[in-house]
This record gives sequence, structure tokens and C-alpha cells, in this order.
Amino acid sequence: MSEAEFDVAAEMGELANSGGVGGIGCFVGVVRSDVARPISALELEHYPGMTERAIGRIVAQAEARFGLLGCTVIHRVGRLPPGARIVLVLAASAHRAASLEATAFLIDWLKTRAPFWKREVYLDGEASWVLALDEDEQAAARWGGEVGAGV
Amino acid sequence: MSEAEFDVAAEMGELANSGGVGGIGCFVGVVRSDVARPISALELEHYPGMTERAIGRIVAQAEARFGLLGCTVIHRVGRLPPGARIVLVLAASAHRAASLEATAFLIDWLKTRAPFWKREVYLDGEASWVLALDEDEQAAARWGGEVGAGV
Amino acid sequence: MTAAPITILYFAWLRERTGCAEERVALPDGVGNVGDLMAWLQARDDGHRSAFANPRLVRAAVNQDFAGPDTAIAPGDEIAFFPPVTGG
Amino acid sequence: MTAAPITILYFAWLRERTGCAEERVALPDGVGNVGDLMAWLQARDDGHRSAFANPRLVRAAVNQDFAGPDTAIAPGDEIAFFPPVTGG
Repeated sequence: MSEAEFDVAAEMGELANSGGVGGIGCFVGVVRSDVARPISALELEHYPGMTERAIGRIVAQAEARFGLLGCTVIHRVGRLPPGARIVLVLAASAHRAASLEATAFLIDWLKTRAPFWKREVYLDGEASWVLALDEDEQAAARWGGEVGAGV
Repeated sequence: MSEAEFDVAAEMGELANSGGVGGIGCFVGVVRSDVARPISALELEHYPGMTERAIGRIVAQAEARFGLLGCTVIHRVGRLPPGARIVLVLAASAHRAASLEATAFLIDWLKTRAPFWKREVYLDGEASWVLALDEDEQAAARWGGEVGAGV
Repeated sequence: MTAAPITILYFAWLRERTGCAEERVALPDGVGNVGDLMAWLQARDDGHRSAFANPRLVRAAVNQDFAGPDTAIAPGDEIAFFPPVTGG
Repeated sequence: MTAAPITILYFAWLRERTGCAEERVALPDGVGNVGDLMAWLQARDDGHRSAFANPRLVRAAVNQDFAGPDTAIAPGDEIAFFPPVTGG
């Protein structure tokens, strides 16, 4: 968790220096502004304490499942303008397939199993909480395992 | 094609500034040194002219197939030490699934449909051409379409 | 000796509707799990009633692990209520 | 008037075995496609014979497009021979 911008190249360089790395998969999430209703900012709220626990667990699961040689997850919080980078996922492994699958796994799980909430602030000053998408739940479900339970 | 190192952050920044981008998928290939037989360098040969054509075609197919908002492929040639980055693939789209699938597609096709050849130079001075892997051909085949024909 | 209170946290629009980010209360009599607590909270005031009006939209955690309505709660626990997560 | 020659390129270990990166020859009589050309090249010298000894390991391109043994060739064409690619 960080309010500050992250340095993709530096984070990647650290992973590349682990011995045996043949490929690094990466995903960067960007604050998207809808043409139909442009936003002035995206606000990201999280649950301090639980966030770190949840991300730690997701990272450990990815490392075990995909035999990763290294893995980095950085998620920003606070107020971000359109075009800003929200989240960075890096997964290093000996071979490309594992690194790219682990990247997809990590971002799918972050979207559905880490306690973050997005709020869009529109140009006219109105704001609304972003709704969770069924498709995100389905994307996460393809990896199996338990899903964040409803009450 | 380039003999020079590439700047992941700068390339990513350019793509993030395209309007409507919500996610950027990325893969970086790294020169891997086998513990059992360490290398001093990897040499990359290519077919000038055909390489550019092949990559241009692969990029155009990825853009059409995954509705990308932008896409970058940089492949280094020449002599590279262990740990050096060989190839960069970036795919930007409105949503993460397309960006990550396009990244996998691009690297699978680069591995099997672009005229590059790797030669490993070992610490003892011996060298050998890297053999193409059936699993790379299978990875590329899952995207359908024609395969580089044998003679 | 009094039992330790429970801590209740609210995030996103649950925080907005209850008008509260965090509250501490003694574990009410008859409240043994998350579902019981939600029923009890709903009856507190208009803000809480509005927050829990549609329980299908509410997720919970007990001591920072995702929890369901049957998850038991005890004095000293930290219980959080929030909408489905939307990070990444 | 003489017909334009064909250009033949060799990469990786085909270049090493033939001892040649690029050669220009007049399109030989009776050579109409890639397979014909490979058979003709094999008979040239030991280096070419060794390069084409196992045709299953050889890939080809005509005018910078991947080609099979039945791909036609004509004067002026650029034909390349190489092992299966190993980039990425």
C-alpha cells in the first residue's frame, strides 16, 4: 500500500536479478476515464491491516502455485487522477507461461479478495462508489479455491 | 529490433497516456543461465527485413483480435549477458483480461513466428544453438491460425 | 469484570450510511455470529437501517478474515462491514 | 536477356554448415519450388549436404514470408533457410 507513485523499472530490475529468472509477467492498472462520463479523480479506500494480510496471503498462494522466483504487488490508495497507475503486479519465473499465468491470477484475486473500494468523482462534482462486477468474480473463480463470502 | 537496452517505464508511460486505457499487460524476457551449465552470453541472430514484417503482422493481429488501444514489441539482438532483458511486450486495453491475453498471445507468437535464433555461449567457450521447443509450438497453436510451416 | 467490547468498522458506502467509521459496543445479549450482529445493528437507527437494508450487498470480515453470516463472534473481536471489494 | 538470379540466405547453423550467409545463383533448370531448390542445393558440396541432411529441421521463407516445400519460386526471389525459430 502506498500513496506514492511506483517505479516499474526499479521493481522489475530487482526481480530480474534473482537467479534463474527467464521471464517476468507484469500488469499495471490505470485510472480509466469513461468518455461518456469523464472523471476528475478516482478515490481508493482500503482496510488497513486486513489489506496487508490479504495481499500477503494472495502472494504466498501465487508463489506456491506457480513456482515463482519472485513476486511484487503494489497497490496505491488515496486520490488519483485519470491516467495514473493504481496497481502493479510482477511475477518472475524460469519460464514465461508461469509468469503470465501468475500475473493474471494475482490481479484476478486482488480484484475480488483484497479490501479496496473505488469511488469515482465526476467533473460535475458528483461521486459514486464503483460496483463490483460479476465478471471479476467469474475471472477469480476460474482459479478455484474459496471466494469472499457474502453475508 | 535493437541492440540497446529498452526503457520499460518510458514505453509503458507512452501507452498509459492513450485515452481509455484501463490496464497494461507486460512481459519481459530475461537471459537465463542454467545452474547445471552456466552461460557467459546469449547471442541473438535475426533475419533483417523479415523480422520487422513478422513483428508488424503479429502486432496487427493482436490489436485486431484483442481490441487493443496500443501495443509495443521490442526485441533485442546481438550479444547479451545473463540477467539482461531480451524482449519487451506491452499491450494496453480498456480492461485487464484483454491486455493480459494479448500479452500472452504476442510472446507465444514471437517465440514461434518471428525469425530469431538464440545461441548459448558457455563459460568454457563452447556454444550451441538453442533448440525450438514443442511446448512453444503448442503454446502458439492454442491461439489458432497458421503455423510457420516446415519444409 | 466486564467483557471486552467488540469493534465494528464500516467502509465505503456503509461508512457513509451509518455515518460512522468505527464504533465499540459491548457484545449484545443473544448475538453470537455475524448475521445476529447485522440484525441487531439494523435496529439501531435510520443510518444503520439504510446501510444494512440489502444484506446481499454487504460483505463482512471478522478479525480481518472474510466471514459469512454464520461466522461466530466473541468479545474483543474486530468485525468489519463493507460492500463487495473493487480494488485492482 | 538473362533472368534475374535468386538470392539464398542462410541463418544460424545452416549458415555455419554451408559456410555462407548469402549466395546468388541463376534459378536452376527444373527448380520450381522450395523443395526442388533444397534437393538441388544438397548436391552442391559437403557443407550444403550437411546443412540439408535432415530436412525436418529446416524451415524456409520466400520473399520474407514463411514457406513450405511446395511454395513456388521464380527469378528474382529471396529464399531463406533456417532452423525453427527460437526468439522471444
